[in-house]
Amino acid sequence: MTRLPRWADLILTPLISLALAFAISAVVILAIGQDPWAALKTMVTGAVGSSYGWGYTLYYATNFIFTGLAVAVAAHAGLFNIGAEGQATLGGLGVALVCLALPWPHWALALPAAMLGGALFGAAWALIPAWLQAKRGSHVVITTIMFNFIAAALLNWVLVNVLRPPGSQDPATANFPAGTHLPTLSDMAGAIGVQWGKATPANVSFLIAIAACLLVWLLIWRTPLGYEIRAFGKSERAARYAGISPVRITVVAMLISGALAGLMAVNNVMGEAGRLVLNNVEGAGFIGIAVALMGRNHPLGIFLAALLFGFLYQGGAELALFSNIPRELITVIQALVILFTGALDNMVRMPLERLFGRRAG
Amino acid sequence: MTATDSVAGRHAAPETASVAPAIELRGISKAFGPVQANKDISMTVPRGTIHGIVGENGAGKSTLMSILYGFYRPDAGQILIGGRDAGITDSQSAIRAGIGMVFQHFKLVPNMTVLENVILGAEDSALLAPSLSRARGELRRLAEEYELQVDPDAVVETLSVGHQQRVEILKALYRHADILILDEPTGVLTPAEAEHLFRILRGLREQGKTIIVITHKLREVMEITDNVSVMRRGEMVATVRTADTSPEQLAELMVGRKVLLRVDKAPARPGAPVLEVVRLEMVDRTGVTRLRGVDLTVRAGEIVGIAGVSGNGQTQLMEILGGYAEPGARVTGAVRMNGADLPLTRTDAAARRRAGIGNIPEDRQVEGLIMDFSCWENTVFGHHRDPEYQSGPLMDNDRVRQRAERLIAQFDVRPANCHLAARNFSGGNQQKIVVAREIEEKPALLLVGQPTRGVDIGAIEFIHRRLIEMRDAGAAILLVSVELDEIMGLSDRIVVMFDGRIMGERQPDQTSAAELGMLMAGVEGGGIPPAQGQPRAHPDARPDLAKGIL
Amino acid sequence: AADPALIYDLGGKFDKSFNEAAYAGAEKWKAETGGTYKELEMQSEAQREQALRRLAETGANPIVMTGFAFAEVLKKVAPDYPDTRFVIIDSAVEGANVQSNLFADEQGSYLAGVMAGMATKTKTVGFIGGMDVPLIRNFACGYVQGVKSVDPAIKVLQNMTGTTPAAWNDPVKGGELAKAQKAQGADVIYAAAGGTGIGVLQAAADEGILSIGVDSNQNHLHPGKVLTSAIKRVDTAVYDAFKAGTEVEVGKTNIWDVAHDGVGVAMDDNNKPLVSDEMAKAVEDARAKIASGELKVVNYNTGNACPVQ
Amino acid sequence: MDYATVLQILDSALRLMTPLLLACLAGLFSERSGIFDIGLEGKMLIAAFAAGAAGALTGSVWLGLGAAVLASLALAAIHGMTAITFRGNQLISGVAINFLASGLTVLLGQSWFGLGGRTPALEGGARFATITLPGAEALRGVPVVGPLYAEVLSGHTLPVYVALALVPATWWLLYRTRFGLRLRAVGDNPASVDTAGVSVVRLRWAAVAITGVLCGLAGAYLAAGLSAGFVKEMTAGRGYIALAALIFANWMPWRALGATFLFGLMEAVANRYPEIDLGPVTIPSMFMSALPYILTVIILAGFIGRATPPRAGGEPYVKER
Ligand SMILES: Nc1ncnc2c1ncn2[C@@H]1O[C@H](COP(=O)(O)OP(=O)(O)OP(=O)(O)O)[C@@H](O)[C@H]1O
Ligand SMILES: Nc1ncnc2c1ncn2[C@@H]1O[C@H](COP(=O)(O)OP(=O)(O)OP(=O)(O)O)[C@@H](O)[C@H]1O
Ligand SMILES: [Mg+2]
Ligand SMILES: [Mg+2]
Repeated sequence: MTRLPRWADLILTPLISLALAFAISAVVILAIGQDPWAALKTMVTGAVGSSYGWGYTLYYATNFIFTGLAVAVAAHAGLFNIGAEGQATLGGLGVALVCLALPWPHWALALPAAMLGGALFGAAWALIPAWLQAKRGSHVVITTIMFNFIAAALLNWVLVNVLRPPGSQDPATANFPAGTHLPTLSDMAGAIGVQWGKATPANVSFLIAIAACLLVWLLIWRTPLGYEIRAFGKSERAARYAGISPVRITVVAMLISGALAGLMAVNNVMGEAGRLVLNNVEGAGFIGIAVALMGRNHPLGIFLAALLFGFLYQGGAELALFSNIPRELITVIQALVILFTGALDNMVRMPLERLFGRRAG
Repeated sequence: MTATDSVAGRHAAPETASVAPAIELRGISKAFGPVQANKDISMTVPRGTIHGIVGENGAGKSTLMSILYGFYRPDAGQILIGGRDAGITDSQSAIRAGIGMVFQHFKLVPNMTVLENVILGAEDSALLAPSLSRARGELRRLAEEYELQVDPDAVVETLSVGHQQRVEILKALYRHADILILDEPTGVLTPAEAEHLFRILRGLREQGKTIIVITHKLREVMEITDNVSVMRRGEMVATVRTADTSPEQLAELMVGRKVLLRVDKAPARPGAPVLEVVRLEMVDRTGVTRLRGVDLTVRAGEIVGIAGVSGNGQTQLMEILGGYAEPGARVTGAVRMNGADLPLTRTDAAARRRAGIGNIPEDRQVEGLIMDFSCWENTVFGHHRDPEYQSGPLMDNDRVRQRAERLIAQFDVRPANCHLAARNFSGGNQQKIVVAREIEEKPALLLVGQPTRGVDIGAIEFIHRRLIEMRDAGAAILLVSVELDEIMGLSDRIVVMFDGRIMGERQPDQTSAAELGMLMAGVEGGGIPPAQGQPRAHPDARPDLAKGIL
Repeated sequence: AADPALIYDLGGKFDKSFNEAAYAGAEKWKAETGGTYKELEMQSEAQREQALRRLAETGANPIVMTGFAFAEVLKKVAPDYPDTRFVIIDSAVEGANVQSNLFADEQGSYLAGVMAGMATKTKTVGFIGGMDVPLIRNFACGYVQGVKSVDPAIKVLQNMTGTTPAAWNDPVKGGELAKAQKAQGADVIYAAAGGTGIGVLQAAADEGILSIGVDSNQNHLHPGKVLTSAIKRVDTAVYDAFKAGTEVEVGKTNIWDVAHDGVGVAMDDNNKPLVSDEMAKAVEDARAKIASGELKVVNYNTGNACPVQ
Repeated sequence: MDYATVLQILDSALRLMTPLLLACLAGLFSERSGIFDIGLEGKMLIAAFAAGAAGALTGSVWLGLGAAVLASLALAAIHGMTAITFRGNQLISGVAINFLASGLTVLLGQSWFGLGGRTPALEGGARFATITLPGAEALRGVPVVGPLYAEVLSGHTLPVYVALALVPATWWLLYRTRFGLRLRAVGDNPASVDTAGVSVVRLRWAAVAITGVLCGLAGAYLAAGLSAGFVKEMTAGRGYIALAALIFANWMPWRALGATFLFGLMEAVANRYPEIDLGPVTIPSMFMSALPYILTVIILAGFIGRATPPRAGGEPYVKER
């Protein structure tokens, strides 16, 4: 088989796939009688045309970095974790419990504790599917889907029956104490004397997400555990031969994956809402799949892809605000991006290989 | 004058028969991406003959036959059946042209019955019932005519490989095949089963059918074929009459140079027992008993060879010793390493490595290597947790790479580029990477499974020499191979396994392939004394080959 | 002048119910004044804050939002935009630039209960709520009080559709619940369930029993088969706010009760054949008594419990 | 619990089972051919939308059904293209299809009807009519069996009966016909089919197409049978439940009936008893609504029976690497 040059494999293929996805999205916009060019302009100015737009774009991107990393770590172990959604949901619960447990004096104290809470709960939610996959061979794809539903029901029950303040109509927790409020990126810019944005939810979690990218990169490509995860992901038989326990790697990889998904809650629950509401994950777990696919499971790729999806999300919100195009357009674009970059990869790759093959010889 | 030159110009059909040849291939070429599997191949097979095809692994034999069967489409070339262009574009048209093929890896649906497998694709009508009853009668007839008995209602996965092969042959005959292609049919058979197969093939030839057999075993070629074609690196280098050639000449043709068909080694000087296996039993997760009380000792400085048809428990034995038995299996008995008991439950291949057990696995591509990892990453596979490759919590990749480069040079791995992914090396070089890794760790006990499967003769020589060197340096080596010749050439002691039991132990210089073959088939005590051998003039009676590696 | 803005809650603009009533109010203002307004539909809980901020940023004023779920977010956002006026419906939020609107849902439901109690022949009526929250329990509670005022022996079957916002939008489940209640003998079913209620009304019409709509006048959905609708003048609230524009009164809470025509039951041509004179009179009596304070309908939220079941 | 309640629950279970059963059988065809399909949800959703839209525009349930089947087939074609033609990842393709349906239905619905993704309510001929089975009224009086026949079996819409009839039909097709033999073979070992001279690609396309048709019917039933019109996300996870039922059923038709009936029954019971009061504890409604998912996990854990999927399932058939 003609192997594509590395750059073509890593950059050209996803870019062409992306272009195809956007081209078809434009057709969809035309089909509903709208102007794709105007839509694009709205999205671009809304998402990256102002510090306000950036604030939201980066906020969404932070969510997607966490879930994208979560999906990627599992993917390196050959596990398709569709459950980042549920794990992030539970992570939210963990963060909320930590934030509500104590009258935190300062966010710098609350943040590590909340991170731990979110990561633990997210990991715990990944544990059962992981264990079932490792021990009983239950397909992790199906079990994690089921666990998404169960997580939604569980959160619902907790919010309605346990954490809802008396008299409140809202299935939501009380507001977190002031000591848990994370500094936003604009606060931080302000602290170093730069006027940047205001009242946007992008917060210090964005830096944590970047750190997570770095750590995941180290984990996967520089540690023995990462070596084992990748080896197991390529061949379970070979892993066993090498003394890599499939049970251990499946469980560990899913725990790390779940923990990363759970960490997302630091951004959306602690950093943005300041309380735990229903459906706070907003599908970020599913977007994580697309992000990981587009980013080729590499932290740098994930970071870039998360920015793209953050842009789509924020641009989509602006679109809903300033045009007659419903927000669901974004769902369609996401679907097309997932389809072309993830599933129809070969459609782009095959002709490219032929092209490069001809050039090579 | 090279061997190739000596047979050049013999491409012409060995017999100029008045009737058109059954098969004529003209200028067949086929590339898989950059791999040119077949290059401008022409070949003629006269009607009613058995035609052998030999060649090293990867020479393109299977590809050529798959093209004949319409499974692959050739990039160029023409296929004539009975003198006419048969228009073979897919398997459907090949079947219509009267061609049947038994693939190296059977193409059966494991959870369907024999009957269903036979009619698949050759049903008479949209409803199954009539086809099934017709096939039942037809199978009965074929069974009687060709000694092809098999229970039509048995589910295929419950059949032995020998019977599965019969199903494949029946499939072809049911479709009225006049031309039958068999790809390495004896690799998985006991000598007795192989003998049975040859009887069937001769019977088919009597009926005027044309048969092509791909094989690696030169003695089989000598035994049953009328003509033989030799392939090398995608090209057809010669077609000769079997009666006019010899195994040595065929080997030369295959490799392109003279080959040494024997292993030179000094007598062993066994020391203290390193590995002791006591009454080892194993029941796998599906409840099948795989090992039935295996007793075995391997001493320092000796090579113990385990002969046996694959599937008789050797794999399970090696996996248990290596610490990676299939999860869910029940293992009892004892395994001692230098006198200390090794745990049998909660096994862990890493712990076994730390205990000094090295392991060259049976299947390098599925077990021994991660095909997508670079060569250098593969050179620490299984040893990646050794403290010497760590720096702090991270892996010391520079160090691993330096070591990999040294190993590549030492073991002559080609291409000498440690950054290439394992899958980009040929089979022989992949095996060298595994051997280098395991030998380099200087284990006290080395488990070796099928070390030369799919490896060319040059590499075989190299690997064999390394194993003997290790033995001479005092390592204990347990060798599993389905190649009797390899077992006989390398081992200091030979044990034969059948159905999870040790059938007996023999000294290599006091036994024969025939005797081992009987033991491998489960005949207690080996039956025939070595001196008598097989009644027919069997190639293994020749001393050079009995100790050889082909 | 700045355009007003309207944000709908999760059920969506066209839920034929609560949100649609708000939409109707805005459209009425638009038709009368020829003005334009911005509108936004919520897709998820987490978007609320962004929606509020974005609208405030773009200078919309006043910003009207439907649904109690905005309360918490509004508390946070309102102080950041002191020049913008916010109007929230179905919740009370304190703030110098916030106007709150509460509806006496229990009173409208009481009237609907009176009609149901009089219309039932099987002495069994049903209630199907949307999401299980105190707001909806208040609807149920008022309804039960009304039914029991006719005859304490009448049985009231109660089901909630769910506990997530999806419960506002599940007509299939609504239909099945209605069929289940019918099988248990109910012949009048009150649906306070947003979009889910459409399924309830549909199933009731299919099964040949009566239903009661909610929030908007839903009598026309199945003429002659919807007994009445417990309407809630969200449209008026929105209309008033839009009309007042940037001068909308803030720092106060409007109570929309029977006395202020904030809640009531819908009487029109569609349900005329179903409403006997006697029934009409009973409803009118109850209405008057509640308005005058003579009859006190218990609000579920005051004690977090309902006096009758 | 009295008999009338039991009947009512069974009646409701039968209705709620129908979309699950249709989707489950749809998945059975695809997965038996070796193509995993987690896009059942999306296909059902777009079919429901098409049925709602076409039904509302034309007033004919048959045109609605036709549109539903076509829409579902279109998504099935995308899946076939990725899984068969371009040998892509079938799971990812399924995820994408679910997203696509979820977005497109609202996008198109909003632009055509302006009802926020909802379609106008279907009335009269735009909905499936209920069918009274012969003798239902006459037999009603017969004790025990009579009401069972008249109330539970009779009085459903066409898709319910079609779904029930499809169970034996699928069994027959799978185990008694040439097509079925080949379909089972191609899911377990496509190479066996290929070397037998039968086109793997054609077989798999046929299976994927059948999946499309059945999902179309399931979606149409949701919009024009169970309810009267399309509402966004109205499939509400039924595609996933159908998938779980398929695993539970071990990819066999009769067991699919059992599994989907069980899930239908659970939903019916949860509707009827949103909270189950067990004296000291009350099982909350959230638990009841999550029960199918919990049960699926338990089933998958092998406590009830180990599932063995078609061996070649999920893997593209690649001849030349
Ligand atoms: N499907 C395929 N895709 C890509 N390359 C292939 C494929 N099949 C065979 N090859 C390559 O073509 C070459 C010839 O392979 P082939 O299987 O014909 O050899 P062979 O002579 O039958 O070997 P063996 O003795 O191992 O059976 C090898 O290099 C092999 O790797
Ligand atoms: N399936 C494949 N895909 C891509 N490349 C392949 C494939 N199989 C073989 N090759 C390439 O083709 C070349 C020849 O491989 P092959 O296995 O035929 O070697 P070989 O002749 O058997 O050599 P050796 O004796 O070392 O085993 C190798 O360099 C390998 O990289
Ligand atoms: Mg071969
Ligand atoms: Mg080779």
